[in-house]
Amino acid sequence: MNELDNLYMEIILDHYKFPRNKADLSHIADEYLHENPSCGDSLKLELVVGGDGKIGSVCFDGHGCAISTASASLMSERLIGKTPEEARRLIDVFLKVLRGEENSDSLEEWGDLMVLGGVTQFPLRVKCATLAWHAARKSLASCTE
Amino acid sequence: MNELDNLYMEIILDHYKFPRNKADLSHIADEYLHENPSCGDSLKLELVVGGDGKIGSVCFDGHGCAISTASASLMSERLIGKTPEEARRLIDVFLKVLRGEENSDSLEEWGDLMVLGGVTQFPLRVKCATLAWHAARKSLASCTE
Amino acid sequence: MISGVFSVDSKAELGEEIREEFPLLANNSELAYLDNAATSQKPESVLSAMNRYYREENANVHRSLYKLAEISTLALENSRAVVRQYLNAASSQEIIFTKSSTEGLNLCAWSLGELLLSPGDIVLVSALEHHSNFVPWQQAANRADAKLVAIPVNEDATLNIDFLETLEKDGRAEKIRILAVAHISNAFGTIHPIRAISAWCRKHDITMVLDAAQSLPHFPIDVQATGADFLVFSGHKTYGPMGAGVLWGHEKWLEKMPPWQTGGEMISTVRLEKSTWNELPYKFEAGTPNVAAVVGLAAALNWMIATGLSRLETRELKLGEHAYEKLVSVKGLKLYGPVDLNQRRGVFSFNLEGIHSHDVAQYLDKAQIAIRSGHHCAQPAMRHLGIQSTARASLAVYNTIHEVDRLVDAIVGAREYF
Amino acid sequence: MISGVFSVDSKAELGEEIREEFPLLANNSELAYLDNAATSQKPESVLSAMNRYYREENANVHRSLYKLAEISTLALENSRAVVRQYLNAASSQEIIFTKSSTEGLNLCAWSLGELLLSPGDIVLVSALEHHSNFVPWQQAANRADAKLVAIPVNEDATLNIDFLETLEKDGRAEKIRILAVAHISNAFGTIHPIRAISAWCRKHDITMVLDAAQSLPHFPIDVQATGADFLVFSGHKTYGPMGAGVLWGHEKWLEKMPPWQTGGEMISTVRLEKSTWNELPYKFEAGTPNVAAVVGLAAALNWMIATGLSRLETRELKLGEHAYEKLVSVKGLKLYGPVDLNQRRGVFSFNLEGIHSHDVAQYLDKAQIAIRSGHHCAQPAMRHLGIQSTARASLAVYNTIHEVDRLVDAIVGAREYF
Ligand SMILES: Cc1ncc(COP(=O)(O)O)c(C=O)c1O
Ligand SMILES: Cc1ncc(COP(=O)(O)O)c(C=O)c1O
Repeated sequence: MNELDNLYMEIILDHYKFPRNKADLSHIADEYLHENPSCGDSLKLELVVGGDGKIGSVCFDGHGCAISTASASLMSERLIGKTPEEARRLIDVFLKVLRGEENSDSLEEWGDLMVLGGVTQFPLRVKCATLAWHAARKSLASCTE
Repeated sequence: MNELDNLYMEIILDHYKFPRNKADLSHIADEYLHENPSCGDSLKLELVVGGDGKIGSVCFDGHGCAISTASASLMSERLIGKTPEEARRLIDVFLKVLRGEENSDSLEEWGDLMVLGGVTQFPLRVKCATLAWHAARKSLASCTE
Repeated sequence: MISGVFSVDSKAELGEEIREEFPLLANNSELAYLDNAATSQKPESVLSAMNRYYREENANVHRSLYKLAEISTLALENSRAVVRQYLNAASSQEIIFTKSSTEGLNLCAWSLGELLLSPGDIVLVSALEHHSNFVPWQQAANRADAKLVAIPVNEDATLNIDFLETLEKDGRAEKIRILAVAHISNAFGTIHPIRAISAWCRKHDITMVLDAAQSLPHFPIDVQATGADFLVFSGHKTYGPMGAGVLWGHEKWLEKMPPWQTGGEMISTVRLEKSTWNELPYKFEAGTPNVAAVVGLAAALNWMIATGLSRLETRELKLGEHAYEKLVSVKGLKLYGPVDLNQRRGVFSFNLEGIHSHDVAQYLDKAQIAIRSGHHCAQPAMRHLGIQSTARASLAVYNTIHEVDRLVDAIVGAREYF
Repeated sequence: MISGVFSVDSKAELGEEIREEFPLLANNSELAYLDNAATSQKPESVLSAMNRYYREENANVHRSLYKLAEISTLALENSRAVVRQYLNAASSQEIIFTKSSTEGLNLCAWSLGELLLSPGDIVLVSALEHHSNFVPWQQAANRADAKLVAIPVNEDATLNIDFLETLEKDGRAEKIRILAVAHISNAFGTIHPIRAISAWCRKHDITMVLDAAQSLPHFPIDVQATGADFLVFSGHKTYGPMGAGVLWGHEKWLEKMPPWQTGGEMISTVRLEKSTWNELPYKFEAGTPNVAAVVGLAAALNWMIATGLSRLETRELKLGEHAYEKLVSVKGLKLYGPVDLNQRRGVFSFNLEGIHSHDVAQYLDKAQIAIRSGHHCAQPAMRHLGIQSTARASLAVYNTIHEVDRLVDAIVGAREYF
């Protein structure tokens, strides 16, 4: 089951079992739920930009598989401290890599996040891995434009 | 071309070239046109029941192929002099034979009309051969019920 | 549930050799294909029937006089006759070929909806429907300013039939024009009490549409005995090819219904202002029909008859019993749906505690076990039951006891992996 | 009319050996199949692509995580990419798979009609349309209380394009929302001046729907160069299988249009009150897609590319010229359609003086020559021209000069027989 281990790297399973920045976001209306229509996963995201113009906190809530949960968790760690502009750039690179439009080497400097590159070998899981990132992209669009 | 001659018997070609009881029925509105939607053939029919309760005249007008024209011509000869009830019975037998629900022997006593039995070997021409008969069936329904 | 039309053969029990008749499975001996509720594999006889059609009989139908077109037209109409007989429909005019159940249900929703629905009317569906038997009715109700009401779901994924009484008592029953319900739920395998439902529809003069997409693959259906006014199914779930579905409807309704798709073959006369329609069933079959697929569908039904309908059913029931017993005994596994085996068929929807169904499915895939994970196009049902997704294993006659055992072993493996 | 996307190969002229690639024709060496406007025969590569799909890749698409479903999904999406490239569409999202041209045109008429038409508006069609591009618009106009207007036909079965000026002058042009027109008439082979028409549409802000059912089989089309907003074609007329059609549409329109058929795959969320839709192209693809047919369609386009688009076209033009010259010289034969060969393609509609076209077709059938007789689903055009029916011979690349000669000889025979 080597191939499977490429997908479910230890870091991913760790973030799945102990997700960072997962919080109860039931105060956010269901309208703002981000959904993956092809599988039923759904996610809420709260992204707060502080007075210093940097992202102060990223929280998520929802039901998802190991990949989507770990991806949200890893993303939340990564985005905190970035400016919205920087965050957008990061997200775009990540989405490109996952869509196969950019080499996964681009993730090499991303630390733990790199492990998500393995998802590209499982095309049907790409949507799981990108759900949180699409959600963040949308939140960032609405928070500054 | 033997098989073809089974379809285009001399009698049929004769009735095609010299149709009996074909008349200008342009006084009948197009609404009363009977059509074969699958091929574009169309036909008008005028059927007059006399004071003696018998069909006095059957006229037709329209564009059709050899089979549909000959069939209308042969039918017109056959129906004249019959009561509507008798005509209906004849028509039903004919339609059954052409649909293959009854043996074409049933047409044996019908004289020239018998030649139309050959059409059953050409399923796609059955609609041509029955157009006039369906039209007569309809006219008879409306003239007595 | 065997209908009386076919001579039930008395041959020996069907064994695993049946799997060899399915080329894809024969070529993949390690594959446990357990996603049959999504689509079935096709036996050799179906594939060769389609192949032969394209190699020997291919032509457009109806409007041509040459031999090949005559043969092709016959192929189409003979297939219609096979379907008519299989369903015991009153006439071939009642058999309308569609591309899928979804298209058949849309046809009903658009055309029957237009015929029957007025503002204030109610369309009754169940909350257990596949989206294809839910969304079209929701949209039809919207168009007519009518209301969509859903029969609620019990904890065990059965319908709360008492709700029908509520509808009688509060007077809403009088406003219901159409009831659309599945025969078997694709998400949980529940068999719905369709005779009780159709009797109730009769009483209230409600037109009933039966979605047999998940039942026809498992046992033959006599449409006249169902009490329904319409029935749909998909060939591709019934050992047949993609692109061939059937809508059966009572002639009295089909005659009254306006056409939906328009174009070639379905017209009688076309004038600038107005067109008139061809006779049934052609009125509802606009455009060049997919003769090859329809030929494949007839071959599939013939394959089932030739193999023996009761043998097929017996084998499936046995597989199903085995799967049920094994699955309920897995620690940490929650199996959804009725506990009474007589109330369910073919589909096993489950979750492993603390593990998302996607991850279970991914794990099983590595063990060459193909199951589905997700909402199974049944979001309203999932929401009713408060679940996000399930893993779903669904059976067909070519599955084996060994495959079921492998499924269960791999589930245990997944529980340990994550 | 070769588009620039493909490397135009410089191989030798295509010869009659091409016929051998078509199993049905190879198995019927005496058959002159001249009903290609109705449906084409399929090359071996198309049949084996579909066969392979069912034997090795068959599964439902999109919603499953197992390997086979991944392969099947790839098969579907790769086919979409092939079509996108063949048509030079801006993106794969603009490629919607339908079962046929008829379904694509109905989708446009229902959905675009709902989006664009208001009471008093005009839908402009031509009087030369196939019923599938006429009746859906007539019905859409009816639903919206709009009016259907038809561009009249000249004696030679060309469109009376001056009529567009009339519409400008009398102010009706302002009311036209949609124009639907064929690229090539299936009844007479007329090539319509679609660039002039699309330029006129631009000027008047009219949305243009192009029916390419009869043109795509004869030359590649760059959708962006047509100036149209939508285009449909049928795989089965383009060396592909039945059950696979394409609707291409500009994303800007597709995004705005409401879905038409609803159900599985095309939704995002489903609640009792309301549903939301999936992204393009899935919004318009309800139900299980016919993956096998779509794979066959892509194989057909690939076969054309591999054989050489310019070689195909050259061969067809040669056959067409030969047929035209031979036919016009037959005594008592009236050939319909344009006299200028540059204005026509592939289709030869004719009548023999004093002999009904059905009888001609029947006679030719006995000589193993398959042609069509009737109104060719073009009643409005027939009425305009004052004819009831015609005999129609239509060419594909596998026809031969000898077959054309046999056609002409048999026509002469028929003239003598009747
Ligand atoms: C109960 C039920 N109804 C309808 C459908 C739709 O069938 P199709 O996708 O073949 O149109 C399905 C298939 O998933 C189903 O299971
Ligand atoms: C010009 C034209 N449009 C539309 C159609 C309809 O195509 P289909 O029957 O494949 O839907 C045809 C086919 O006869 C055609 O020739």
